Amino acid sequence: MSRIGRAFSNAKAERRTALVCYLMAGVPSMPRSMEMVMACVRGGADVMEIGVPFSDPVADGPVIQEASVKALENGVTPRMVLDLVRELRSRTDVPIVLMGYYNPIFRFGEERYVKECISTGVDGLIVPDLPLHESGSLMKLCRESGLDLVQLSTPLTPDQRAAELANATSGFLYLVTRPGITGGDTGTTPDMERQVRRAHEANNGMPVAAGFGISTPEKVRALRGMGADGVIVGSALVALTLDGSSSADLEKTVATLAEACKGRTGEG
Amino acid sequence: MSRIGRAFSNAKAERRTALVCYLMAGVPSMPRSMEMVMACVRGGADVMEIGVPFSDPVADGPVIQEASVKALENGVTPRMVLDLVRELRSRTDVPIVLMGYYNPIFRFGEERYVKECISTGVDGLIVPDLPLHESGSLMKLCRESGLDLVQLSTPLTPDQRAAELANATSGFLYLVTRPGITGGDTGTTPDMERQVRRAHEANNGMPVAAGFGISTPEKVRALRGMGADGVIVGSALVALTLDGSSSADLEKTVATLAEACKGRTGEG
Amino acid sequence: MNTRFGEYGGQYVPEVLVPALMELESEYQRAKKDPAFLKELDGYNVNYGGRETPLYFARRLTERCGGAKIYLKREDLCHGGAHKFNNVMGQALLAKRMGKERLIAETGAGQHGTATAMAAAVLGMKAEIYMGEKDVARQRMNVFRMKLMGAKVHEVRSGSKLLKDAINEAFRDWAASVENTYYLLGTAAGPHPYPTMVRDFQSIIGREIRQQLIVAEGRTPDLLVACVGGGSNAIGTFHPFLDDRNVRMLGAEAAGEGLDTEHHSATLTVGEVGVLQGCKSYLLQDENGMIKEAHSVAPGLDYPGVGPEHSFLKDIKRAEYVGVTDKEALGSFVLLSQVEGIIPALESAHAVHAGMREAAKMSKDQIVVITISGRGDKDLETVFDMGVVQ
Amino acid sequence: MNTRFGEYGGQYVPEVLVPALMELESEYQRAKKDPAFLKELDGYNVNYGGRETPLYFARRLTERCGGAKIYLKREDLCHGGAHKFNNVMGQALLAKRMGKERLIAETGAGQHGTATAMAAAVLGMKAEIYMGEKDVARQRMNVFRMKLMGAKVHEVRSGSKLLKDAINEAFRDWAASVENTYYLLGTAAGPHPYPTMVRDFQSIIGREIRQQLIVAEGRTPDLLVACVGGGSNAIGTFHPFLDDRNVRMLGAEAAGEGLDTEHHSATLTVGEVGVLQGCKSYLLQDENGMIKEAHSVAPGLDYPGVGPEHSFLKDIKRAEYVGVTDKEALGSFVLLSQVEGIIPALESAHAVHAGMREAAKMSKDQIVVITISGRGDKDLETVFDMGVVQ
Ligand SMILES: Cc1ncc(COP(=O)(O)O)c(C=O)c1O
Ligand SMILES: Cc1ncc(COP(=O)(O)O)c(C=O)c1O
Repeated sequence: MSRIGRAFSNAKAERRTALVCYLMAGVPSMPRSMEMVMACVRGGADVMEIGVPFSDPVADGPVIQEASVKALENGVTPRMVLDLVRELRSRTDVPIVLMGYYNPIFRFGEERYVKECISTGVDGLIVPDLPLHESGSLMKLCRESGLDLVQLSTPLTPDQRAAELANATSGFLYLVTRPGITGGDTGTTPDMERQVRRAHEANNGMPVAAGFGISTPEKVRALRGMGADGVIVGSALVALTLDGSSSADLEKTVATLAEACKGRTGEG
Repeated sequence: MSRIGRAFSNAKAERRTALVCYLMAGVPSMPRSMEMVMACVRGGADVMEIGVPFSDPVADGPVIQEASVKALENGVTPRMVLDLVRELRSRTDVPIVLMGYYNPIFRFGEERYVKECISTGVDGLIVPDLPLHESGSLMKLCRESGLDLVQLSTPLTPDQRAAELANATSGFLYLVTRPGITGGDTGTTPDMERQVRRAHEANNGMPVAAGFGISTPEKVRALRGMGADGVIVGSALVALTLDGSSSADLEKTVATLAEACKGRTGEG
Repeated sequence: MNTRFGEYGGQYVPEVLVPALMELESEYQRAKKDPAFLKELDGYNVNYGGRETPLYFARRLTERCGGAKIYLKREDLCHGGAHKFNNVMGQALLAKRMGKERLIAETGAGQHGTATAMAAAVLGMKAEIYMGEKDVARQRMNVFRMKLMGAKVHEVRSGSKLLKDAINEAFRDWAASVENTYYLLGTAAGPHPYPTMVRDFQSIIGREIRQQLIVAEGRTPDLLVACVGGGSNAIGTFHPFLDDRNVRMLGAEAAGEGLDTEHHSATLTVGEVGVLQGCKSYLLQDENGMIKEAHSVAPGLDYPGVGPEHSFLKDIKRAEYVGVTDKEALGSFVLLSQVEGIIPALESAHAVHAGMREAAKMSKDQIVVITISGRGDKDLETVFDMGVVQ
Repeated sequence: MNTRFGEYGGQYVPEVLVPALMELESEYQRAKKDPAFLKELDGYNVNYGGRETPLYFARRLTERCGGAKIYLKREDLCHGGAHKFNNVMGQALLAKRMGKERLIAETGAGQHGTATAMAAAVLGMKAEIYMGEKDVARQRMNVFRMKLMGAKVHEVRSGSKLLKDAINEAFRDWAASVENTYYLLGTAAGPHPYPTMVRDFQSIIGREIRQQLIVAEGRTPDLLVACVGGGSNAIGTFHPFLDDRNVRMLGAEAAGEGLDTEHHSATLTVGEVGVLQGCKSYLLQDENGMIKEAHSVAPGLDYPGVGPEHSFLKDIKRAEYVGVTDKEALGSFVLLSQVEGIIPALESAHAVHAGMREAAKMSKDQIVVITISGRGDKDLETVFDMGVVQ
């Protein structure tokens, strides 16, 4: 089982919903990235998702777009993100997933990218513009080297394809809470429960983590109540790295969310 | 013989070229019009041509256009021009030709217009946008009441039509020195001689007066040399009524031109 | 050739132009019977001008009016963006045939000037365009189009500094240059033979309507509607149907700020007979026969005269003419844009308004054809500045 | 349906859009075999759009070049003023068939946005257009045209605030609205099935060229030339001739201020393979795979990607691609205006330059067809401000 898989099963064993925290590498600055990631870890993140900035983040809402721009202005490259992971590895064992668009990977070279991921200590990849049917070669490389390639499933995904995605993903299945892009406010769809169920039915061993627009403990609890094995919090945390908040503020926010991951379910 | 005819034959008897002077009625102002006309008469004009202003003087160059605008701004109407003639008649016997476009005549009513012309003492009409083949009804009315309707002939007029014009005109034939509009500087065409000749050949009794762009004694002498029975000076005189010159200045200019009408021919 | 339509028309021009008009008349008479000329013109119409233009059934506009079926004759799709093309191409080829190397033309909105510049360019001739100073200022882009195509633009500062004065200036130029110059008049007015010749060249509009409607509906229309500035697109639309007594005809004039104001161009509706720029026709004039300034939000309708054949058709009641105000025209400008995705020229918007008003009163099995004389791109700035949208 | 052209193309989109693309693909497959759909589209093409557009023999341009005969395919005469019409009408009818009531589209110069607004108006649908803030500022009149026809225009303030960013924003809208919204992409790029579908709708250009040239010359052309932004007018011109091995094809890209500068849009000539906005193709990108800003005086060529089929045609050497600089394009913009009275779009002026250069090298019995993708009225302000004329 991969480090990611273990993080989910540990959480489950502790009757917690796993907390996946997203930050953009190099925001507010490359030196402070490390501090921000560590704040999340101290706050209780089970998995860290680290964004690799791209010029055209088509699946992202305003907050993560702004973070991308900031990161690129700070000169962040895929290479530098890998170096950041290498450094993190000297401080934490938390599973690390790189979230980044396909072109920089393609440009880096899929094979070289996967190799570097492994060697720096990356555990998994999320490539938001690489749907299952386009991910053949990258998936093969990931499988061969033990890197998790996380697939996304959405409320619009037909049942059969949802099952395929649940089976094809590794690490966990990323359940998108609603049609749209990252960030913003989601009234979590009641349909979510059905989505979690169909994913579990298709691949019972695979953890299911819900993301997009999850910003408050209430929403975390709601998703917990719907049976999600994990929740992914992105824009809400990235916003703190953009608005001048300290790493202590970030840690506190993460801690509150982490608390919600253990609490009674069904509220909010 | 009409008053106009007599003016030409008197001049001929005196071995002079008849001098036809054009002024725009109501320029520089209605009251001063009289004074300006009388200056021309004193300077030696054999025939006075008085312009009736029109909003769209399509056959006229910049100077007469400006004079039209000025006259209209001064509120001059065809009625007022007729009244001016009536007043003039108490002071001079000089033949008076009204030069004006067709629409105001049409609007006034051809019949009424001709009647008023006769009763106020007008001797002839020039209607620059009423060519022979459109002047049927007006010509009939003029003939019936003894008003001269002057036709124009140009260097582009074919021989046959030139002959028709020479025969159809009354008072005199207006020979246009060159294709174009009034005013400006004309190098008098050598062709002028031929034009005068063909007019005389067609209608030997009819005086031929040349006009358009005649502004200097030299040009007058040149035309005299080509056999013209009269010369028509327009823009050069109108310009003086626009530029603030006094009636004395105008009289002096006319006198110089009148002098040229008697001089030796062939110069300039 | 008959120089008049009833009492209207004629050749009220300075003598110096008479020989040129006679030459033009006889050359035109020959050309219009010369298969080579007609074939060449047809070639340019089809391959260069984009004819035939569609006769488009405006389904949504029809539903909106709830009466007769409305078809739109799409002269807006002609090369250059207006029906002006039809006339210009015909006359320019005639000029070429006559051996003239220089074209002069007047323009108000700049549409006819642009079309003339275009024809001069494609035939390798020189073009000089007269345009009132006020029009130059408000039609900056059309001035640039003309210059871009190599034409020279003369700003006319005389008179009201508008279309009428540009025509005067063009006549003055022509009087001096008539031996090597062709005056390419832009509408079915002016001295004979222009009204007849321009009407003939524009009659391709009505001839196409007839054929296209036969194909689409198997019959002739019940009503033809077109806007009337000088009257060329309207007469081109109407003329081929004059003998069809069951086809009604409606010309839409610019009522500007209202027929009861001094600001309109409704020559036929409220003008009086007179003589201007070569022909006898209805005119806007004062009691002394001085020509009045015309007004319309549509620069192409901004003319105090009208083609003589319309005066005749009005008198014999073969066609009707109505005024459409600036405001009504602006309303149909926006409406046609939103309902059919066709932005009409402001001129054509007058016809749209009049046509819709009639269609609404007619039954569903009747057919109205409205000629869209040009596209509205040239008017966007005007309409934009008026704050009509947003 | 094959989603790729060689290695290029594909469907690189967020998972949420995958079902919609699959639905689109199957609906399109059905529609293109449905005679009722094809008839309806043909009806709009002919009666509303003004097709077919002429294939015009440019006599004076040919003489000027002194080589091959040059024909111009006149997409500038399409309703709206550009070839964009062909694609928009096809997709809008498809959207209607799919029961979508809302169209969204990106636009750069505003041409595709205008065409989309127009199609939405005539079909009674809603349109919302995404346009970069910088483009909104420099294409004021096209923004007004869209609003006039009832479309909503969203100013995009993200990224470079240009076309590419408008596309991103349209994708973001679509991801959230995909159930009731149709994304009407404006060029032969993006995820499958857009490149194939847009190419099919634009292929009417090449099909007409083939037929018209058979009539005019009894044969196929020796060379086809078209400008390449996203590549839709070029692929529409080329595609029907791909199997005619004796027909050469040349795409003109924007070399902007020069291929040796950072300011150009010559994706195929100097770009490198990558993945952007749904497809794999040549791109302008830096060594880290970040997309670069494109530059061209022609706003419609100002795109750092290109349709995948062109990447394929380049690799297999079936078509050639050359860069034409801003300056060269401006030169042919003026030249074509003056020699043929046709003011081309600045985009099309790139093709004119490339086509003339080739024609000059060819023999007099050879034939070059240049596609004039649109008219230049939209560019007058730009060219005017540059002081190119006078
Ligand atoms: C688009 C358009 N329609 C109509 C007119 C009016 O002219 P006419 O009445 O001669 O058709 C003009 C004149 O410029 C015009 O540009
Ligand atoms: C007139 C014109 N030509 C060409 C293009 C380039 O697009 P494409 O390469 O898809 O034909 C555009 C795009 O806006 C355009 O407006």
